[in-house]
Amino acid sequence: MVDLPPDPISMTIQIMTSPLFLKIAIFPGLASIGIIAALLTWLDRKITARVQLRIGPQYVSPLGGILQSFADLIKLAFKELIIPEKADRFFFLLAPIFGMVLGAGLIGLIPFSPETLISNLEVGLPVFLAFVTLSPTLVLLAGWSANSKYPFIGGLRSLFQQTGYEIPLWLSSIGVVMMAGSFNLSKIVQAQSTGYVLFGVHWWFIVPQILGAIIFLVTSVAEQERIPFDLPEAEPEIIMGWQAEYPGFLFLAAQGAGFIKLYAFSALFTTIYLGGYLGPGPLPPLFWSIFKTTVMVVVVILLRGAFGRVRLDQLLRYGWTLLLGLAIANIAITYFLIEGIPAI
Amino acid sequence: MTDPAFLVIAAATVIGAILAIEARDLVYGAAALGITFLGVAGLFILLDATYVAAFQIAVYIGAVVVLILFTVMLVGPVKGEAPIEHRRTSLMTAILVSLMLGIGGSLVSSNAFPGVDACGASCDLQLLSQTLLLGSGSNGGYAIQLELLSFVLVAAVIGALTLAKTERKA
Amino acid sequence: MEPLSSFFAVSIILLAVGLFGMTTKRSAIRILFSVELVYNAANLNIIAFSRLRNPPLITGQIIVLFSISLAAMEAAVGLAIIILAFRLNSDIDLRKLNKLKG
Amino acid sequence: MVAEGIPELVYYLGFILVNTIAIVIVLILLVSPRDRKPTPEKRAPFESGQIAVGRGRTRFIIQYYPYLLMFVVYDVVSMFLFAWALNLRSVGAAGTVPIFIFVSVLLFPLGYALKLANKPENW
Repeated sequence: MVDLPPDPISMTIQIMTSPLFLKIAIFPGLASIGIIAALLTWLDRKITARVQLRIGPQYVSPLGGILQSFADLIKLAFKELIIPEKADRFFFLLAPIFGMVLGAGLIGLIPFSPETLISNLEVGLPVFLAFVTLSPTLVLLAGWSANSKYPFIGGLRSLFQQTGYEIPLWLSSIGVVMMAGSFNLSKIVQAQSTGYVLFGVHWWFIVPQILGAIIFLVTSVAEQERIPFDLPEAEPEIIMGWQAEYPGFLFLAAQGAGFIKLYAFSALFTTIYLGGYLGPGPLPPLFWSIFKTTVMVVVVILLRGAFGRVRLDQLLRYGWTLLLGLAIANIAITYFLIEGIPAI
Repeated sequence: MTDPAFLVIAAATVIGAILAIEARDLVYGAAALGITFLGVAGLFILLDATYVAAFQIAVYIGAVVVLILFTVMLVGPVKGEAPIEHRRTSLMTAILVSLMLGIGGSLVSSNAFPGVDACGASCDLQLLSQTLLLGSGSNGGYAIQLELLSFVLVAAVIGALTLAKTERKA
Repeated sequence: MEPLSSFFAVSIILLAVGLFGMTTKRSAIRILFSVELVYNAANLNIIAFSRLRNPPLITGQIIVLFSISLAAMEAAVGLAIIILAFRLNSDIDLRKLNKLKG
Repeated sequence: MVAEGIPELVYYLGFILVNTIAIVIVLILLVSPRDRKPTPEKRAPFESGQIAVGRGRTRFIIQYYPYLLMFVVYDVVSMFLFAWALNLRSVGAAGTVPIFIFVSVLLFPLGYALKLANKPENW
């Protein structure tokens, strides 16, 4: 018997409709990441405008200019790509693209529902945080490659800021690992349905880990370089910092990477503190995870309207004294919550 | 049968190592070194040591590569390294390297070591911290070594800080 | 699955490249790169040998955790020395750092 | 039979690979027409609209170098803490004491680093 050669068209259809391919290509994978980054750009501009008593984008489409960022995308894509003289072309082009890939890679670890996840790694949380550690390297290389003064200052600021706030971020998420007893993000969500009991009710980890959650939120805003921690791209001081020399599409890539990071950190906060896809009522799990992620995104955007910018020395001193001390205190509190206070 | 994942990761590791030594610009060298570290982390994963791989990514690529890049950028462009002068050194190195490669080749060709079986539940992550802190069986754990490590870290950091700061002229 | 000898081969190549760099390069940073490569070769070898038994020896993984920590600190001290040398000599070519020579 | 978690990892690496390819293709498709012979004025660095003077990679910040060193140390510390936290319930107090000593010993260099970094005349 001779094996028939597989029909290429039917095989393609079979691959294209397989659940894994759909997940990678549509949700939570590529297509949704691109669209969500564009929508978050619009949401960011709109909410900030409302906070500052402005209107914000309104002309493109009847729905409050919701298509504004797509119009910007087309505009920026057709701008001329000017690479400055003496710039290091390889790293100049690579850094924003790789930043986007890194952000999208973070999304691949988040469980949006029991089925809607790309990878269920047993070491999910450390891998997420280890990937976040790569981003100061990229920003430093981007600032260095432009061979211009303001981008280089921005890159160095970003290096000190992101490395300094990395440590409280890790230490605050250790509290979650202690309560859940697992690194796997799906198992952490599951642990919240049967986890911490107070007054006869199961609580999400934000209740026993409230201190850790606050530290996590503050440090994740610093990792995303948003106001009040946007020193590496401070517009009035160093004119967008490490992004100053980027032309057209590369600027879009650098900005988009920032918004993908906002999305990924909000989704991670939802997953480890707010019970992920768990929720009351008959609504599907996917609804709950998207709803909570949106709430977190709005909270982070509102911070931008509410605060000013700190100085670099203040930022680093707060990070290495106050936040680090609180994170260690949080670990101690969590230890006593789990093990009980030892009798002396 | 060679695993294609292994081939890709091993090739990236070796090419990164060669570039790290031979790239003209030190910044490129540091980036290539980062690729080597990432490749070694991938090989750890293929050997079922996932936590060690995460440790490698966090410490080597997150911290060491950043520190190296910082120093390279501080030092600035090096004025072109002079070629090797001592013929004896290069000859010695060539002999050494070819010897190593010969051993490596014979290792691969002979099936001295069997393929690794997947370890399943015995590669449990929990086992790692259990063994690290409490030990297993006759082994008493690594608590003493952990404390010694902390003293080494303290000594190294204070030494590095004292070296790098400038003395104010009185 | 991949035979362990392939992993040993990668480790040996890393070691050879590292030794080559250490003996032939003059820039201090380049030599530091070589040292890191040799560290990585050793770590890879330890992990591969710990897989020789089934179930694997977890001790091998723990030794590598310590080894990585020590390598990180070695890099920190080495880079501090390089910064100092650059301040004093404005050069990091090891053959020009000969002020102690009588 | 492969170990649990390995196929997941292959999916994940595949996902990152697909991402890279997709973003690069989008970039190539969208990349705009280039000026073949840009004038020197066009290629000059922007530098907030002023004429660039001197080398581009100056203005180095070294005052916060101690924080960078502390990052290396605390990276190691937090990875060991992760290993401890994973298995807290079975390790118990006997395993917590060494970790506690480990962390508290490493608070001393942090104090020294803070003291150095807050004095600009040291750098």
